[in-house]
Amino acid sequence: MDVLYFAWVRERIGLPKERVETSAATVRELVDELRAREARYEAAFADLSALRVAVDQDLADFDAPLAGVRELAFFPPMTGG
Amino acid sequence: MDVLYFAWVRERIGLPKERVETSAATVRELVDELRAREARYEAAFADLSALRVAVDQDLADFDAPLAGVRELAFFPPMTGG
Amino acid sequence: MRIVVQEAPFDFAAEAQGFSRGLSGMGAVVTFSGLVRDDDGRLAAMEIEHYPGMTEKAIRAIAEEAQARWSLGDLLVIHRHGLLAPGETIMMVATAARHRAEAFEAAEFLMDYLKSRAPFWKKELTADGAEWVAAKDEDEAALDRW
Amino acid sequence: MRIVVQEAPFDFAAEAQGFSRGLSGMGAVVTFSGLVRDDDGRLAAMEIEHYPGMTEKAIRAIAEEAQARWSLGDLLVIHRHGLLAPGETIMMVATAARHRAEAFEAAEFLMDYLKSRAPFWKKELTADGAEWVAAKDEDEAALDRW
Repeated sequence: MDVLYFAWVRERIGLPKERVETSAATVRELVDELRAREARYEAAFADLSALRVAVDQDLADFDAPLAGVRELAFFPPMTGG
Repeated sequence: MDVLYFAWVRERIGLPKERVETSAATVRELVDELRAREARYEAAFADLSALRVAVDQDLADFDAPLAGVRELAFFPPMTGG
Repeated sequence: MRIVVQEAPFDFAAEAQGFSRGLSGMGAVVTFSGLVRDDDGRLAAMEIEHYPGMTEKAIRAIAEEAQARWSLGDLLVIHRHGLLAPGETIMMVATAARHRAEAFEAAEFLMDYLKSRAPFWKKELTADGAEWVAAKDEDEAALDRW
Repeated sequence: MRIVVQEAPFDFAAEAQGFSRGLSGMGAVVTFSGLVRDDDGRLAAMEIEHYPGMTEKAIRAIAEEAQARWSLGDLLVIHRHGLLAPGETIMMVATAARHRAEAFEAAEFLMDYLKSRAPFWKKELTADGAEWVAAKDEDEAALDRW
């Protein structure tokens, strides 16, 4: 699945997009996998309350299932307008 | 004192402005004088709850005193904007 | 602060642009414009009567109250009188503030007060005759919000 | 309904005029425009990042919700991304309705949701470096109104 990062999440992880193969069942499980992988993910995902997640371009929560998902995105709370 | 009429008050009384000499102490007393004077005033002032009054170009109520007043105006509730 | 009462049409776009250009340090601009509405295709024109002298005074008092309540970068009120065709712009307000809530609230305050406290009276002219527009209870009630 | 997401500047006045001209039977038009605010004279530029694809989808969903809640003659949303200088117009919304309350409410609804539910992120660039603008609790709380 494609995983996208925006704003300071992108900056901490160091790239805007990557291809991730996972057997994680939910967003939260994938986050745990990534955090265990490298310090930059740990830095980005340290405080999930400061993060938002979109599943296939719709806002979702961290318990959302990953089955069939093509695009996942992590970013801080939005500041549009 | 100058007495001005606007909108349907003007139409019922038949003129936009007139000079009125009165010894009425309040707006309400003047209204009573005018109503007693002619049917067109009676028609205009029949329902005071449907009227507004301005004393020297400030909204006022019918108990406002007339001493020193130069300009009085009667009109229906405003419909600006 | 700029307040204009006039019979002639005005250019909403140019006014809005001029208003925005004069600002400094503001993050939010709200405009409202009121148009002559023809609900059933029968309206030939709208005639707006006003009280010269009191009109300017009343609008200025409303605008000063808005400035006292909110921290505004600027505000503009333009209101026409006379004969207007359906679709024509009757009036506009513009407000500028640092944040959106202030700009919106000030614009709504101005509109609520202009509606019921500025001496304008609207008359609708149709093929069947002329009729004064009645003030609505809800417009008077809108003032309770402030 | 028209929704535009673009990097290039847009002409607020021309957009507002075009919006108003296309209307029929509407009595009220509200516009909001958001400008790059420089609070202390230190801002060199604002950079706005967005999520292509999701941005348009999210704005469309917000706009459709506004149309479902209010009877609108039309609505317009334009939002820029990329690098903007202080004073530049970031975005605008316009709403048209028969009466002013609907037009104001719909514009405020659009703004509250665009602020916190459309995927844009603002970064302030100053001589001292760059800093992401933090979302405010009050912006999240503003959604409770709807």
